[in-house]
Amino acid sequence: MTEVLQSTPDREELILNMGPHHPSTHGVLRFIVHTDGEIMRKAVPDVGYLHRGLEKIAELQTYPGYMPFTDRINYLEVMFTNMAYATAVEKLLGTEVPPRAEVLRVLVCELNRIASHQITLGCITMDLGAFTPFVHLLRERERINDLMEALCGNRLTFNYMRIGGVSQDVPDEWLKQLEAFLDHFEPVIDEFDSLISYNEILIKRMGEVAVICAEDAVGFGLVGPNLRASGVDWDVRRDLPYGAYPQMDFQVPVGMGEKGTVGDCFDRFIIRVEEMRQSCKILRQCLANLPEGDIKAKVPKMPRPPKGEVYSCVEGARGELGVYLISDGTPKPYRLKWRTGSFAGLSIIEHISRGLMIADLVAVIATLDVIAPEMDR
Amino acid sequence: MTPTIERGPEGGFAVGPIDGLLNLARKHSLWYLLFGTACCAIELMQTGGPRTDTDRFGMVFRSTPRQADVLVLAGTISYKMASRIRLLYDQMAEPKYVIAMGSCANTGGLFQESYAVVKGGDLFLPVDVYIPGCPPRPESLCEGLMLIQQKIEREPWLKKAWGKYKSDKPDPMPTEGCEPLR
Amino acid sequence: MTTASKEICKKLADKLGVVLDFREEAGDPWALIPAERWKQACLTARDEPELSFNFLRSLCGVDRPDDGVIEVVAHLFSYQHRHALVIHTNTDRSASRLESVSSVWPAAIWHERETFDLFGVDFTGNPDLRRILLPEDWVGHPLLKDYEEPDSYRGIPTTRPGYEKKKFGPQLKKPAPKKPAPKVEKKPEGGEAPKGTAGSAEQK
Amino acid sequence: MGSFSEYLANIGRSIVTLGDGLAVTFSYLLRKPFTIQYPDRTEKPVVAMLPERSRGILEIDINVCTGCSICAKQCPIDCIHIEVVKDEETKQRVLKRFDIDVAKCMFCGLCVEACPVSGLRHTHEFEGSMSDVHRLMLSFVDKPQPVAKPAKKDEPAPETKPVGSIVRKLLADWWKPANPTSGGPR
Repeated sequence: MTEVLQSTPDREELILNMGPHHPSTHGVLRFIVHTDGEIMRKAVPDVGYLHRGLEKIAELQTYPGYMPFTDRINYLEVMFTNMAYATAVEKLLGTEVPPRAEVLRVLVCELNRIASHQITLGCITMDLGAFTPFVHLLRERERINDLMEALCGNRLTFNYMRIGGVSQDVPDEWLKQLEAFLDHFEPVIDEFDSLISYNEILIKRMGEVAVICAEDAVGFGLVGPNLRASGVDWDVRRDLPYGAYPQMDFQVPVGMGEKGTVGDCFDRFIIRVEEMRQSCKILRQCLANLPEGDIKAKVPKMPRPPKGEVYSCVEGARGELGVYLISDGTPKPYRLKWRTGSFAGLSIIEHISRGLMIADLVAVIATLDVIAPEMDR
Repeated sequence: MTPTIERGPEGGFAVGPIDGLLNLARKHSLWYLLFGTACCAIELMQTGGPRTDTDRFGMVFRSTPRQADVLVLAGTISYKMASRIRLLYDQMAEPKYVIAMGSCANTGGLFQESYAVVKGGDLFLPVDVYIPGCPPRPESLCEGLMLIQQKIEREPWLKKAWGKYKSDKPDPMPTEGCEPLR
Repeated sequence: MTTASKEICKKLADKLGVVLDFREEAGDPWALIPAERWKQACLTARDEPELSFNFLRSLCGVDRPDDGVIEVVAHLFSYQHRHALVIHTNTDRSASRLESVSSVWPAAIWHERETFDLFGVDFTGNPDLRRILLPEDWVGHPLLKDYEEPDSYRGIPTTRPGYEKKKFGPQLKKPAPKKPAPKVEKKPEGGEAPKGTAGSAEQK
Repeated sequence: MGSFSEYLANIGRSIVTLGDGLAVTFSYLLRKPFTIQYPDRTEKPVVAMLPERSRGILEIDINVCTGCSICAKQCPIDCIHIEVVKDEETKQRVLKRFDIDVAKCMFCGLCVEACPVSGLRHTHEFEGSMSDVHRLMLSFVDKPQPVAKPAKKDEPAPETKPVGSIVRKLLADWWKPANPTSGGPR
C-alpha cells in the first residue's frame, strides 16, 4: 500500500506493490512486482505480516500446554500440526500410541485434508475470477465443520490431539454421520469437476503457466502436492509411513501434464481434486477397521522428555510438515522449529515469476497454496 | 423514531424522519471489508458463505476500503501489519465502524507472551464491537454486525452534520436501550 | 535409524577428511561439523552419489548462551536413497558468522534469512540477506534467549494495560551472570542490519 | 487457417464447459436450501442446535467449585483468576473471586478437562458481543462465599445448575440499562 507506483525511467521498469491487503493474496502477504508492461521481470514476496512468534512461545509453555498453540500454526490443517507436534514429543518420550488412537488420528487428518483442499480449490477458482465454485465448496466445508464440532468441540481450532493419543473418543452417532457425509461428498467431487475443473477458460488460465521442473521443485524444497505436480512421486504417508498409514490402501496422484506440461498450474490444481478422492477412500477404510481399545496412552501430566532432539514430520495438506524439537530435560521445550510447506513454496515465486504476465501471479500464488500463518508462524 | 423539527438556517427542516430514513438505508447496506489477518478470516469467509448468509441483511463484502463501512479485524495483528491496517482504516469513508473479531483482536488473546503481536486492536483503532471467541462462530460475527446495525439505527449523524446536534452528550452506545437478540 | 546415520556420517567424514563429532542422545543422532568446513560438507553431502542429499528440509538456529555459541542446524534428506542426516555447526555467539549454503540448495536462501532475522547469524555469500519476518526497523533478534522486549513499538505499547506479562529471556535461564556480556557485544551487530532509527534507539 | 479453426474450437469448448457448470449451479435452485436463518427464523434457537461437545463461553458453577485452582494452573494463558482466602472466624476457605476473561480465552478446553468436580464447563453460548472489552471479564462471584466440599464417595454428586444458564444470565445483565457500569465513553 505504501510505495504504490514507482517507475525508473532508465530501465523502463515499473515497480508495483501488491498487498498486504489484496483480495487475492492468501492471508496477509505482499509482493513487490517489477514489471515491464504486462510482463513481470520478477515478483519479490515480502512476508512476515502474520509473524506471531509461535516458536518463542513454545519455549515459555509446557509440553501439553503448547498443544492449543499448534492449532494456530496453520488454521487450515490444524489436525496435522497437532499431530506433528504430538508425534515429536512422543518420539522423545518413547510413548506407544494405542491403535484406536492411531486410526482416529488418521481419520481426522484425512477429514481435515479434504476441508483444507476445499478452501484451496475454492481460492484458486476465486482468484481466477470464478466466484461460484468457492461458495459451493464453502457449503461442503460447513458439513465438515459440523462433523468436527461434534467430535472435538470447535469448528476451526480443534485442539483434538494429546501427547499419547487423542482427547475424546468418537460419539456413537458420529461414525454414521461421517459415512453419510462421504456418501454425499463423493458425488460432489464429480459435480465440482463438471462445474469448474475442466472448464476451458480455467484450463487456458492454468495450463502451461508457471511450469516448475522437478529439479527446481526439489532444490527449493517444495513439498506435498506442489512437489508431486512436478512429477516427483513422493508422499510421506506412503514412503516414510507413520501412524496407521501402513494399513491404508491409497494411490498417490502425480502430475501428468494433462492440459499442458508437467508441473504447471493445472497439475497443481487437479492433483488436489484427486487427493480429495483418495482421502475419501482412506476415510472409508478407517470406518471399516476402527479397532477397539484405549484412546490415550499413559503419559505423565507434566512430561519431561530426556535430553535430546528429534525431527518428526507428517504429510499435511501442504506437504511435509515437520517439527524440530530440542529438549533439555525440563518441562518446557528448549527450542521448537516448524518446517512448513508454504515457506518453501513461496520462496520459489521470485524464481518462477520471471516472464509471466501480472495476471498469472495470482494463479501461481493460489496453486502453490501458500497460507500466511504457515510461512510466518 | 420520533419525528423532530429542527431549525435550519433558511427555515424549518424535518431532520428527524430524514435521519431515520437514511439510517434505515444505511443499516441495510452494511458493507464490510473483505480483509482477514489470521484464523478468523476463514470464519469471516464462512459467514459470507451459504450457511450464515449475511446477504440476507444486506451485508456484502467489498474488496476495497473505499467502498466499505465496516472493518472487521479478523485475527491476530502483528506490529508489521498494524500500520497497514491503520492505513486501510484511514482510507475508509466516514461513517465507519470497526469490529474486533476474536480474542486476538480483542486483547491479543493467546499471544500475550509474543513479541510480535499487538495486544488488542483497540490500542491503535477505535473499536465499536468486541466479539468473544477463538475464532467466533459465523453466527457470532453476524450478531456483532447486527449490533452495528442497531448502533446505526440511533445515530443522529445528519443532525450532527448540520451542526445542530448538541455534542455535550456522548454518542449513544450500541447497547444502550438495545434489546438482546434472544 | 541410528546405525544408518552413523554410516552416512562416516562416509561424509571420509570425504571431508576430518573426524566428525557424532552424538547420540534421545531422539535423532546428529553430527557436528566444524564451522569452517560447513559449506564444503554441504556440497559433499549433495554431490556425492552415495549421499546425494538433494532436499534441504530445514535450516535453523539454536541459541546456547551457556556455551557461548549459536548452533546452526540443517536437516538433510535424500529422495534417491531415502535417508536423512542432521548436521550441526557452532558459531561464536558474540559475532556469529557462517558461510552461506544458498548456492548448494536454493531453498537455503530463505531459511538463512529467517535465521538471520531471528538469531542474527550473518551468512556470508547469501544474495539477499535482510530481515524476512520482522519489520526492517526492528531492534534485536527475538529468538535469542536474552532478548528483551521494549516497552513500545512505534507508539503501540507491547503490554496491554491491565494485563501482566511473562518476561522473556532472562527469566528463562537460571544462571543470571552470563547474559550481559554477549548482549553488549551483540548490540552493534544487531543494530547495523536494520537501520537503527532514532525512535527505535530510544526504546532500547 | 488452422489457428483460426483452433480459435473457434476454443470458443466452442468454452461455451460447452460453461454450460456444464451452469447446469450444476441451476440444479441447486431445486434443492433444499442450506441457509440457517439466524437469529430468529429458525425452528429452535441456534444455541440449541449445536452439538453436545461444542465449546462456547466458559462458565463455573460456584456452588460446586472447591477452589482448588487446578483450572487456573492448567490454562496456558492465565485467563482464569481465582482468589481463595481463609476466613479467620469460621476457619473456612472462602471463594472471593472467580473471573474468566472471555476476551482473552482461546476456548481450548484444557481447563475443563482438568476440573475434578465438573463445575467448570463450556456452554453452548456464543452471543457475547460487547461494546466494551472490560465487560467480557465475567465475574461469577458476587459476594464471597465458602467453597464447596468435594463430595464423598457414597454421597451423590451435588446438583449443578443447567449448563448455560449462569453465563446467559450474566451476559443478559449487561444489557439492562439500569446497570451502572453499562454505557459511558469508550
